[in-house]
Amino acid sequence: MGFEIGELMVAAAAREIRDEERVFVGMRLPMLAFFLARRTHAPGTVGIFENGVVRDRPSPAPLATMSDTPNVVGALWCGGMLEPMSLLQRREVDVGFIGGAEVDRFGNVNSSYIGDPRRPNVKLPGSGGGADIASLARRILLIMPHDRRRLTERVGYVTSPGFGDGPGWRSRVGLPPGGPSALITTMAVFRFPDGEALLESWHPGFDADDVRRETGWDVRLAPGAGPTEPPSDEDLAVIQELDPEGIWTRR
Amino acid sequence: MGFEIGELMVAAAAREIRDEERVFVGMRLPMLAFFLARRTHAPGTVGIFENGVVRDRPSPAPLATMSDTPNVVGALWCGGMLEPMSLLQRREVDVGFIGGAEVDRFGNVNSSYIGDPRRPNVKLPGSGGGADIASLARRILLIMPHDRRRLTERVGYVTSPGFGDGPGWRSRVGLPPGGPSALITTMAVFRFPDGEALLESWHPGFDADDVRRETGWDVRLAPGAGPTEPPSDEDLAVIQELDPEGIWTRR
Amino acid sequence: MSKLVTMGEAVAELVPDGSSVVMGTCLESMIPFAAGHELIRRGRRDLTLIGPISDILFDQLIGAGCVARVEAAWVGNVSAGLGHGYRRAAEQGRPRRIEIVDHSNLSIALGLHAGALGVPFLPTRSLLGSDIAAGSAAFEEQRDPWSDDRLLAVRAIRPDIAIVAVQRSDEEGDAHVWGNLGVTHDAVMAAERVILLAEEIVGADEIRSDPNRVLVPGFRVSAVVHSPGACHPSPVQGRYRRDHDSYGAYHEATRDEDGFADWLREWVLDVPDRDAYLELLGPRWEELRDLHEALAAPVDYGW
Amino acid sequence: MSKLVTMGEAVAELVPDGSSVVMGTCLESMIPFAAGHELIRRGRRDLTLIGPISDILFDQLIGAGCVARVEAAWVGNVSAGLGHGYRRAAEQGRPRRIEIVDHSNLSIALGLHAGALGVPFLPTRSLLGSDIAAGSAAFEEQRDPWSDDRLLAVRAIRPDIAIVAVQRSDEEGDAHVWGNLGVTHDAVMAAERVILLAEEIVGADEIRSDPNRVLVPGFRVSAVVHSPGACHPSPVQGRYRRDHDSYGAYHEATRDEDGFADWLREWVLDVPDRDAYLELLGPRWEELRDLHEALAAPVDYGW
Repeated sequence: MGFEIGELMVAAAAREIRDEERVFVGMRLPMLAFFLARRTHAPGTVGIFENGVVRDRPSPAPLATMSDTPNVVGALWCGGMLEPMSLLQRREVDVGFIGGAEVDRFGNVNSSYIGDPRRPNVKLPGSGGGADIASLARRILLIMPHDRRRLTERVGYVTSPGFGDGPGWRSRVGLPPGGPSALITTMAVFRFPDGEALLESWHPGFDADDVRRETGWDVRLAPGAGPTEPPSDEDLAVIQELDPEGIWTRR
Repeated sequence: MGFEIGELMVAAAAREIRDEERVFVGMRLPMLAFFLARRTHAPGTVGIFENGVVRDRPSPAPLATMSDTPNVVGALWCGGMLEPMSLLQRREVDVGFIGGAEVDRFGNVNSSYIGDPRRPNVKLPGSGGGADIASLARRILLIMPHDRRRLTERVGYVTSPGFGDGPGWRSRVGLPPGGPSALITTMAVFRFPDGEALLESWHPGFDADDVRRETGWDVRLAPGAGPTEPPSDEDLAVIQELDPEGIWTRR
Repeated sequence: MSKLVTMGEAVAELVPDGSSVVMGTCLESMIPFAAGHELIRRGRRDLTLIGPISDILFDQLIGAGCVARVEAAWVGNVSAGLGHGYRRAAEQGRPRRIEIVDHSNLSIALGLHAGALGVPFLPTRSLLGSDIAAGSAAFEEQRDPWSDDRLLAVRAIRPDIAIVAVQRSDEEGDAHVWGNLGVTHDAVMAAERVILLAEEIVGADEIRSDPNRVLVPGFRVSAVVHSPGACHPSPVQGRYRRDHDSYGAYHEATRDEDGFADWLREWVLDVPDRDAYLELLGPRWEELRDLHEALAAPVDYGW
Repeated sequence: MSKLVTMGEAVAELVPDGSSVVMGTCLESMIPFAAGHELIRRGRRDLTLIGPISDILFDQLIGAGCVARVEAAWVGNVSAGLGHGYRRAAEQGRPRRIEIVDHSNLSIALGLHAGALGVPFLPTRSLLGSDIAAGSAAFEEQRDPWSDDRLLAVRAIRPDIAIVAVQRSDEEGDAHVWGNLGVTHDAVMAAERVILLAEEIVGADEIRSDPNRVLVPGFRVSAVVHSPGACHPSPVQGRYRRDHDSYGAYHEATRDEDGFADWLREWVLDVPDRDAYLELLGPRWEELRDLHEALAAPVDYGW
């Protein structure tokens, strides 16, 4: 296998972005996926950062955070946080990326508390913009390490709402349509055709049973499930250009 | 009389401004009053224009509107309209100026319609920011030409609320405390100690009966009513410096 | 991808009859008169005009019969007071009846801000007890869920189109604007489509050198019109001063309908485009552009 | 009238025990670490910290025992993930219990925006169905009076004090700031008092030359501290880069309470002021300030 799992995840995430889309970009793998999409099949996409930066070109130097000085240079727009968030709330953001500590079968994400919130076993950092992206983007992409404790039947705390307890939940609580369209992990890709995660593909080196073993819910296969499409040579060349030292894709 | 009524009105209005106050400044006489106060007894005042300009020095050239190019130059701050309006709504504006076509005994102002609003005899330009200033400033100063048809028992349409129908009305409808503290006309000055206009002073050349004749409500005198204090020599010198061609004070 | 078009193309394609249009968003400055005149020349009908203080632009469009409805805080002539075109329409229904939705400056700013934020309303403490709010479909009384205080909900305003002027833009609609901005930012964010009238077209790198000064991400802009002088007689900071005399002359000329018709022919209908308009101004146009320089202190976005 | 004071004076006079303080308003940049360290040195107690993403500043204050309550969207270490100080307080009540009011980035932005606008709440469509809103005193479900849609009212946040960094300020608190601004503008408008940490003090005319870039009218500013390097290890556009290694080193050093105490002594308690702190950084500080220039295009406010 001439690539790392991180590179495969970036390529898989990039394929989820369509041309001309407005993408709420996080750091690390999502940012690479955004710029990979732009360089390949989606030259008209624009990236939006919640700190107030909108840009379409990679920054002149690598970023550790979205507020690093190079991210402002050459930006299309720069201002406050309410403007990018308003784009979300106006439903002008097509796709947003979310990570988290736990995700469940309905794509709900916990990034707040493990255990009882009043006396948590682990206090996680919290939502940041994740809950807003999950509430308001037209669709979201979940990016997570694959681990049985992280992919759980039901999260103990819903920080970022997915499909709640299943079909109809979002509109019942007042959320606009949206929710996860894919969960891309270090082992596999899931889809949510009816609000519930179905296994669509497994990455090289794994099979469906491996995924089942490492997933906290009863895994069901999507129609036509099979191996994940590997990154193309072009994908890899661009990723290596965007992340020359492999900080994010190869550590 | 070594001065014009316009100059006297400016001096009278300037005396209403205390040091360090934040003043919502209109054009013409109110703007002159603001800069006169700053130059004399109130050097720490700041002027706020609703188009998004905050300034403390006179502009480098005379203004016909608050958005003329000289008003931006040397400003302390310049941006959008919501910020000055938010200062009002946060109750950080001490005093604002309002004009209008009609005012009544309780300081309510009409600048919208004469006659039935559905088929008006006269369609006036409307509120602009007047209704907001009247709603939200800690106190307001009304500046009007004195005319029996303009100073009327009850306005037909309340654009900018004063004291409504009397004491208690503002809090009953949900408005914060405030309302007119003075009505300065071309003939006289009225005060509103209990929400109702009392004649405090009449300008040189007029007496209380003249004012009564030209006022549409039954004029009552404030305790100690007498002639309006004329502008000082210093006032006149500053006004003539601010309005050298007498465009606003002498036409 | 360049969005550069002519004024005629922009208006023809993006502002059909019946559109709701927000203009005059900076208040008395940067009013897009050139676009208004093009709307008149093309005979647009049944427009809804939205804006805080439109100065005489709205009066002209109303007088020319383009307008069915006005949502504004103030319509008139800032130099002269009343607007004759507006008065004739409101008082006599001539050339046609118009519907008037009264606002204050704050309420129209909040309506557009609600549209920009993507929420159906915003609350305010203003206008309680004002007849502006009474019985208007633009407002609803409500209560603060915490204190039970009375508030007024201002309904979101989402114009079909915003037409705004900028000092400089690149071809994709990334633009710099400076001076007093009024409700420009929210208008552009709230509107479904945006037309920029640019005094100058510059390279993308010039705009990107100062991203804090960019009005709005270019993807919200539908068309860019290179139209120097588009705002005359209103001023553009750093480009030209306000032409006060024009406002007085318009006021005098349009006191009656015949006068309005003559004014319209001379300054709009018989004028093919903005270049011809500026020529008509003669040496005055040169004088208005003779400005005192006032450069902003340098800023380094060093990284 | 000059508002220039030392950091010690500003903190002593304007931030008593029990204050609610908004900091970290630009997100990962321009975090006022120097002010946070002064709060720690002065032994401030029972503070409420307010901010979207505070990076390790909030973690430090919590670990030092200064904090009773946190209202934030995210508290941790942006480079390393979890913040040990925050975890120890939330999980074990060490060095003391803290109350946590969870927000999202949008909800804390709206809370401050409501404070800035002077209204008791703002509505949002976000967080419906999130446990962040469930049972929290910061939110109330409500309905749109027009469509009857469900909405969430976010309660206004009005901090006692905002501490924000700016690139340059005059002595009266009229200041220029550039780069990504996060919730800075609303925080400064919503707070009762404002302390500016200025990288540079300049003349009033320099600020007034570009009034569109002024953060806030100076009358809302209570104190100006001339404090170059106040934001290290976070970056300041045009002044210095982010010191990524500092975040990793803090993460490693503070894994247990003894390590935290050692770190605090070395970098805060035994360091009299910011100059001494920058000296402690050694040649690294020079390197972080070695930037690529990126000048903004000139702007003429000509009149």
